Amino acid sequence: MSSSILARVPWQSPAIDYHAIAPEIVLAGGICLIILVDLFISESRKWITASLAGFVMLGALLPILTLAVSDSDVRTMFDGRYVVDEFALTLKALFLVAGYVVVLLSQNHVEEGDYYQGEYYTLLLTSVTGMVMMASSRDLVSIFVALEFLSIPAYMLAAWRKRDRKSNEAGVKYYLLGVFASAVMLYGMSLLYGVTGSTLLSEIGSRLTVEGQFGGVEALGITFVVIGFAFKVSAVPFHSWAPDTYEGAPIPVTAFLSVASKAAGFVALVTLVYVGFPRAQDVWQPFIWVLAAITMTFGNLLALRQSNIVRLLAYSSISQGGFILMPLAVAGTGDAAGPALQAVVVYLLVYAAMNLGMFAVVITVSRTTRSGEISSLGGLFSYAPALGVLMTIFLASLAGIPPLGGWIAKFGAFRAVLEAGSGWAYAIAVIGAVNSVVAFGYYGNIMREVWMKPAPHGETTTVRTPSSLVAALSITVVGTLLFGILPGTIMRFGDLVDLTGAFGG
Amino acid sequence: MLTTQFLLLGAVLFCIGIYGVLARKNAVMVLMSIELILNSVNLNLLAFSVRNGSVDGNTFALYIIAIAAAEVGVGLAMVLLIYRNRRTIALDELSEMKG
Amino acid sequence: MFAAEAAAEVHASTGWFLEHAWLIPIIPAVAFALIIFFGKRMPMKGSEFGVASMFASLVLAVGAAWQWIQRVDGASSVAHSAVEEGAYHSAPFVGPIIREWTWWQSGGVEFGIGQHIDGLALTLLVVVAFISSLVQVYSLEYLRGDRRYTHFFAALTLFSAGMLGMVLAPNMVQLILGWEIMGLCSFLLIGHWWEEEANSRAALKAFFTVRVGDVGLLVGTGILFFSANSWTQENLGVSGFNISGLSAWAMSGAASQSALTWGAVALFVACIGKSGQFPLHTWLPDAMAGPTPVSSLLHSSTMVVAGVFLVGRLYPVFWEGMKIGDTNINFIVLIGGITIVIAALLAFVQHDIKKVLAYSTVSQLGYMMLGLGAGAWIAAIFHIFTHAFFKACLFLAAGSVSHSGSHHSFDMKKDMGGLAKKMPITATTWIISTLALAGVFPLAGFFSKDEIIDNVGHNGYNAFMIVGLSGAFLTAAYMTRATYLTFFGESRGAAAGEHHDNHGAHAVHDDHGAHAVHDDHGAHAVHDDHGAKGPHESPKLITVPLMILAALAVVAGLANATPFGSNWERFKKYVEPSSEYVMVESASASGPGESIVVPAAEEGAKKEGCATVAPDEGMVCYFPTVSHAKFKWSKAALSLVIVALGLVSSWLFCIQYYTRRDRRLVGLTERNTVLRGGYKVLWNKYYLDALYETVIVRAVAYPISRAAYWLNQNVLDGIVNTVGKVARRVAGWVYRNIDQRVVDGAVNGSGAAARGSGGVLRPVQSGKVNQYGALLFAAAAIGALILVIINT
Amino acid sequence: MDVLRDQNWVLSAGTFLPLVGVLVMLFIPKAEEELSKLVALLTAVATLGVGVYTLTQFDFDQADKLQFFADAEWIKVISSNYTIGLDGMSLPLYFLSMVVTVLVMIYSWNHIPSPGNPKAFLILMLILQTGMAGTFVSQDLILFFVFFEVVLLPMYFMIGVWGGEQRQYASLKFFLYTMFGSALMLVAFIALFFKVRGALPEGVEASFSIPQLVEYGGLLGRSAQIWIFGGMFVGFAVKVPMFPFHTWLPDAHTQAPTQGSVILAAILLKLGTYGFVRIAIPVLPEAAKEWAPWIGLLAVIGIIYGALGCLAQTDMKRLIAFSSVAHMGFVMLGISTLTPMGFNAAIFGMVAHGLITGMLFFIAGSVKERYHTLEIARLSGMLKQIPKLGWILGFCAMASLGLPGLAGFWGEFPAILSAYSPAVGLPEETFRTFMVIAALGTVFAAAYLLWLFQRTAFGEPKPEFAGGDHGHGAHGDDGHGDDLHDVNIFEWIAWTPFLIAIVVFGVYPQLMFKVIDPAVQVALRAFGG
Repeated sequence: MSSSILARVPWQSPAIDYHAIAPEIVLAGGICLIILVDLFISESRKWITASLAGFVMLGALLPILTLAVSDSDVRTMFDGRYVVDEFALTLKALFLVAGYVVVLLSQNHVEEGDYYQGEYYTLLLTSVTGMVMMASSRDLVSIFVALEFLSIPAYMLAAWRKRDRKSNEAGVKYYLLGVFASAVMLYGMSLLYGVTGSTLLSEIGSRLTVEGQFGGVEALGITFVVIGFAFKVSAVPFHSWAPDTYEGAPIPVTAFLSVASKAAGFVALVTLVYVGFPRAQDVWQPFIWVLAAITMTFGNLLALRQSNIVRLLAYSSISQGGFILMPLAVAGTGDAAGPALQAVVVYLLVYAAMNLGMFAVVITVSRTTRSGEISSLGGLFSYAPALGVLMTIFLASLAGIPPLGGWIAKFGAFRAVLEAGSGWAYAIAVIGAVNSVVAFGYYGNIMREVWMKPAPHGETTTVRTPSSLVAALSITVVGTLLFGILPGTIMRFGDLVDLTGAFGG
Repeated sequence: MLTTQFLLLGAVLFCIGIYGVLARKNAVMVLMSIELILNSVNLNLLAFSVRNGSVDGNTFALYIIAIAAAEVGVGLAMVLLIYRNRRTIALDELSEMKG
Repeated sequence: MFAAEAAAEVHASTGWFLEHAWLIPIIPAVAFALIIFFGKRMPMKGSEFGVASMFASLVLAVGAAWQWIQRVDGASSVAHSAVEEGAYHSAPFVGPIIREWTWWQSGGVEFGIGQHIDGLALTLLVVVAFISSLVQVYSLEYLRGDRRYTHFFAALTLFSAGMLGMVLAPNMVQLILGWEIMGLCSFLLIGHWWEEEANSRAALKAFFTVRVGDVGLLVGTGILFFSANSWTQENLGVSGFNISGLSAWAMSGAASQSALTWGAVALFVACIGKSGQFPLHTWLPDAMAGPTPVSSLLHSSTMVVAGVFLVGRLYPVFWEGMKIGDTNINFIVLIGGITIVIAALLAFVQHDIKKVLAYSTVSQLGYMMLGLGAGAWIAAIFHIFTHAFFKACLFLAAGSVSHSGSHHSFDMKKDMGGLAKKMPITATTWIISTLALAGVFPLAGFFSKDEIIDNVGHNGYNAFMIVGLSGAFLTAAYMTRATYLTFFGESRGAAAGEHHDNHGAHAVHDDHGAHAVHDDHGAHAVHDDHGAKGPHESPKLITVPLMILAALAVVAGLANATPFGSNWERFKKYVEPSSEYVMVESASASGPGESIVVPAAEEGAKKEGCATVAPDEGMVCYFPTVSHAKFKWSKAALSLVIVALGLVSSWLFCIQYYTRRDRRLVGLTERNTVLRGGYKVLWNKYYLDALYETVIVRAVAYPISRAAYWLNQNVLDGIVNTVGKVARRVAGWVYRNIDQRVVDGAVNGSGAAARGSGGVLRPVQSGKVNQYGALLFAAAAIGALILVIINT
Repeated sequence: MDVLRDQNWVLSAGTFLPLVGVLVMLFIPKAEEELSKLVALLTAVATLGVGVYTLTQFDFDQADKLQFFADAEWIKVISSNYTIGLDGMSLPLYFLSMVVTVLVMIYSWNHIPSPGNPKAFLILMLILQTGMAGTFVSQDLILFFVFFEVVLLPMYFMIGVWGGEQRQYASLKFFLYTMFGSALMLVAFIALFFKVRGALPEGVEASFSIPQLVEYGGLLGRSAQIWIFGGMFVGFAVKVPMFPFHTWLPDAHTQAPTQGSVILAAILLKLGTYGFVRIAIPVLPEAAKEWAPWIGLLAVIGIIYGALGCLAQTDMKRLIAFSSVAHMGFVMLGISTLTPMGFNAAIFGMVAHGLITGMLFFIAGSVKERYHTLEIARLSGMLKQIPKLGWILGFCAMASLGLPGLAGFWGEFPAILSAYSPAVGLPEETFRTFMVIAALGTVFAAAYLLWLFQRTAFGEPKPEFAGGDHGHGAHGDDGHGDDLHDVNIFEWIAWTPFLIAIVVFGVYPQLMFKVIDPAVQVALRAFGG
């Protein structure tokens, strides 16, 4: 019988817009290239792979630019399962730049730890490829594929330091929980497919809740799917893997996970929410509301206790995730949809800049101090003023203090929420406001170490900053300042109209 | 129609899998349980695709099977890694980091 | 302004001095700046600026006064000079010379600065300028060799500037300005020798006490301004701060009684503080810690009368607010009466000659207040005039005694006595002034004080007439005692030429000598061997001012000698404002930047006095109709007898006690009991003798004086002193328990709470994969369950 | 809204010039201390030059209009523009901020607090200057907010790095307090924007521009206004600071280095009150009327409470800090009356308090430098050892307690007066009660200031410090090498302008009132001011 179904489907090969998928192609090519090169170069010249990876990332950026300037703004393939629009381009660019910065961060770290460089960068590129695909996916299948594509390499990267028990543990936890979550998500997807009869998000959107009535199965499916990505963005209570993994993984990988893969999760979430079930907001709005509230709160409270800088950043990134979720909690109510999407995109961009910058500083400093404890930052300003100021800038930005990038991100979030104007909206706005103050508790604590504490055991050797890290730092700091002082440069991204098929359109 | 029973079977498998993940300490067993969940998903998809009369479900199922294989590969590699470093694959001993 | 001139010419002459009276305070102000910046470099250490400026102001003031007299004469010659004796009279209206320039405006309100020249202002101007000049001359000698010679003259000059500025203030704001500047100078001058803890305390106390009263000034000004502003704006085109505007408003009947009453009360509180009235008088005696010239200028003759001046200046407000016209007791007379008696009684028990004078000053100020409160406006103002001369003279004499007679001591009992022979000039001037103060005919005091008492009775305040008379008796008595102790009897202590270094005042003064700037050392050496030479007459710089003042203490009274008929009542003629209705030009008369109220008097001016008939449209008046008692020798004789009684009895007692130490009378005191002591107050002098020695016995013997003294020391003084302590203690408590614990604790606490809950949450992060998974799925299941339920 | 647009570069120049200086200084090696001082000072002077130019070009006859008005696109998406302008209300504070910065720079020349590093210190000060100036000129809520926040970090570090023993606690407290306030304030701003946008007539494009919000803010419903005002109130009240949000102030002031305290007292506190007069009250008249009595109540509580706090202090600097609470109480009382008189008094009071209290903190710093302690109990006879400093202290104390003829009085007296008749619709009896209480507050002011002066300046020097002074202190020429030298040249240069200004504004307040008044009239149009 099933054979008869297959028989009934006429086969015609889909039209492929190569310009549209050029970035993915470049990345795929790059992956193969690196694998090949890695085979033939001697151990001493493995660093070539690093630069290759960097070039591949930048190379993939080129078609994105051409796409951005090209007149036809929306390109769809496989009857709407794979879409390249303004929104997708913005985030692809984000992933690529973030990936590039991570390469810069990794270079010395991986080199000195004589890890398997070629494989490392291969996996990194693969993961980035998955993200780039995620930005365009408009179909349950492609979303799932992209998700696994970016996750599986990430699992391995997390466990990269083979001899290090912590690293292993980090990998395993990340892996098991990740797989578990995606399994649950898949179950939800299957239910969704069952009730709507399609895996295409736009169709799901149009078939879900034909005038609002729907049964428990839909609710179950939606919830499970949302949970799958709530795990990716490490929203409380699906965050439990994040601190351990972040602490255990190599710091550059942590940076990558906390920025890129989190962003990917949000991209999927946004696509699902806006394209998949725009009319089912009764289900996901309250759910995301609760997630956002407890995420930012718990993240902050737990961060207050941390003494390890990386672990602290893990929790801080969790609470930041809560702030990114905040606008989505009202994304379904009237005029708020547009600003909410915009807020999320802007927040992702700014967050990438400042968080990567933060990690860059931490990596640079830890090269000298050889310690992850916050107290090891004592007196940084006195013996490395530049790094001290940079760290201050990133911290202040994370805390959302004008005129640094972070404030415009938070501002956008608040604006979106208040635009909705409902009681729940005001409630979460106030919760966010209070949290943004609490957050300064630990950011300010680090600043205090940097500025006001004496250097521990007279540690005043000047910190040597490798060129790659200098590059990374400059990129991120420029981004942070630029976004903050001239927010117009990014606020134009992520207008609702660019997200094809929103509201089942 | 039979699809309902298939769905019920899927649900049962799902629950068993969940139980396995939460209850078993042995990493390999946990992997197995996850496989159970994935297969319950496959069952669902196939049943639904029959009911909806569309091939999407089948395709989806194929993708899942393929990717699940890759996942398990990675998973087993990691379990081996753990085993090499600490001569055990009991998950409840993995608590280097907490708090 | 020229329009105004023209309007002014219509009925009354003006002149350069009148038009430019505002220069009078400017001159010392400039001098002050000069002293501050160049004083130390000048040959005479800056004192020359002060003296010169004061004389300049004096000249201007006298000139202005002269032109004012002409103005009044002119006006009255034009108008009917018929002044019917008795019940009430109404002199022709002579408009004050008001020149006001915009100082600043805020929210549509205009704050002006300028001059308001009339009889009252001129009286004070002349007095202040005159006394200041003399005192500064006196100080040249008295303060010679002092460490802060320049500072002293700077402050003294600034004080004069402030006082003069206040006196000719056309509006409340300028008045407050001068008022506060005086307070500042008083602070600086009392604390002039601030090395001594006591002096700085006294300075602080003085400023603080007065400041308490000033609350009333601010509040009262506010009340009056906002109540009167609209009326004055539309009728006179001036703001509600304008003094003549306020007067007219108060008399217009348009004012709300409550506003008037509260405003008047509030303002009077300020007067209580400034003029040392009961119960805020306690700062004045302590203020004697300052150098003697300061006491004689600020704390007797000029600054302390500022309160009296304010009442006189805004008299219509008080008249209406306190209903002076138709009651026989009110707030002002009550305070005045109490002050007279309490202060006089306290004067008996002082050892310090300056303290005696201080209490006497308080009591005399009480007389002035009593007069104003009872409607005896002119008498009270006249008393300011006369009192200034003899009281200043007394203080300067006391200073002269301590300077040359008692080696810088002010203790009558220890270091004085029998100085009359050694210091004839000082003694003479002192005695003259004493008699004047006591009110002996025909000296100045008689004409003013007797006039007050007379009018108080005449206006129906009979009870207070008694108070006034008894006050006269006490005054005579304690002044006699002071005189005797100082100049008669046998010489004691320093007066006898002994040189004892353990003396407080001496030590203080030497101290300054030691710290004197180098080039004063020579002068200082000269200065210091007075003690060695023993008592002698003071140098010219001191005696000349004394003689001038004494002379005035004799003749000043003739300026308003009621007994000799109305032609002698020049003071009344030239100073007392007319109470008749006048037509006012509207605000149209006010030129740019200046608003002038120029009443056109003659045509259509009514004969009836103000507040006796309802006003017509566009008519205002600036002064209530006060009735004047007709002078009767019988009444005068009575008070004279009382004064004589006081003098003689006190004198006899002094001889009894100080020359013949009558042992057997002492025995009497042991037998006396508390109860009997009460009514023997005025008669039993021997009883008094024994009680001088210790405070307690005296207190037992004199319940009144004891009560007064106790009240003074424990309650009032206590309050003023303890307010600070208590406040500090309360503050300490609040600060420790509320600020640092509660409010602050909330802040710190929240932080702790946050961290704590963070700790609570940590176990969630156990590090076990299965638990993580369980958490994950549990959350998922719960979430799903809830959503499924609510959505189906 | 009518504005004067000519020379619209002036304000931007005045605001951002310091940042140019910062950029230059970034390239100066840390060791070249003199050089960085010089550059910083030059920058500040140049900025002041621009300020003076602004002053000369300002059209005083149209002080009610926004002048040098510039309006550029900034964040189009959220319809927020780079809108700056200057009117009579902001001019005095704008200029004051520049003057204070220059003088503080001069003072810093030989008063860099430990642990040194003038480069960083001065850079922070320049950034502060930009933030302050920007706040006073910005005419767009978002821009205002940004500048309002910009001052936070520099002050945080200034206190935290160069401060006293408790500096870390104090700085964090300062930061958290202000941050908390401004977070709610931001929420209020955005809510205001949306509400107003809802109420706008056809064809008007919504924006964060303050003049526009002032024009249409009245359209909002009462409850909405009250809530939004509440948010702003917290934000501004913390900065002022009003009771009970004041507890950060004493710590911050006490721990901050002298320069920090001066800037804090002279300018930063004014940001809050300025927010009230510029934004909260004009935009939300209805709510202002509702809140006014409560603001007034808190104000008078602050007056008395601050005074009590002063009396309880044993530390000179802390006493001065607490006096700020009382003085800002007067300012807020004036504001709460919603009358032009009260507003004028308030703005005058801001400037006066800036000058006087700033000066007092300078003195406290110099005393600390000489005696190495600020314990009032240990200080005595200052007039004898360092007479000039002592008399300056006396002068400032007198000015601070509101002596007529000095600047302080014109902030206090009209504020008290205006409380007698508040704007129509406000409870008169209540405000008259406030008036009396406030008047009592002046007595307390006299009490604690004179008490301070008497205990520190009068009397004989304590033996521990009496060394090397034999009455020559009168000439300030004791060459005994101890720290007890009288006012030195840098202090003179830095202080003289303050002292002169205190006298000049005290003698001729019209100078400022004529600038403020027209603008205030406009701001209070909604109240029939």
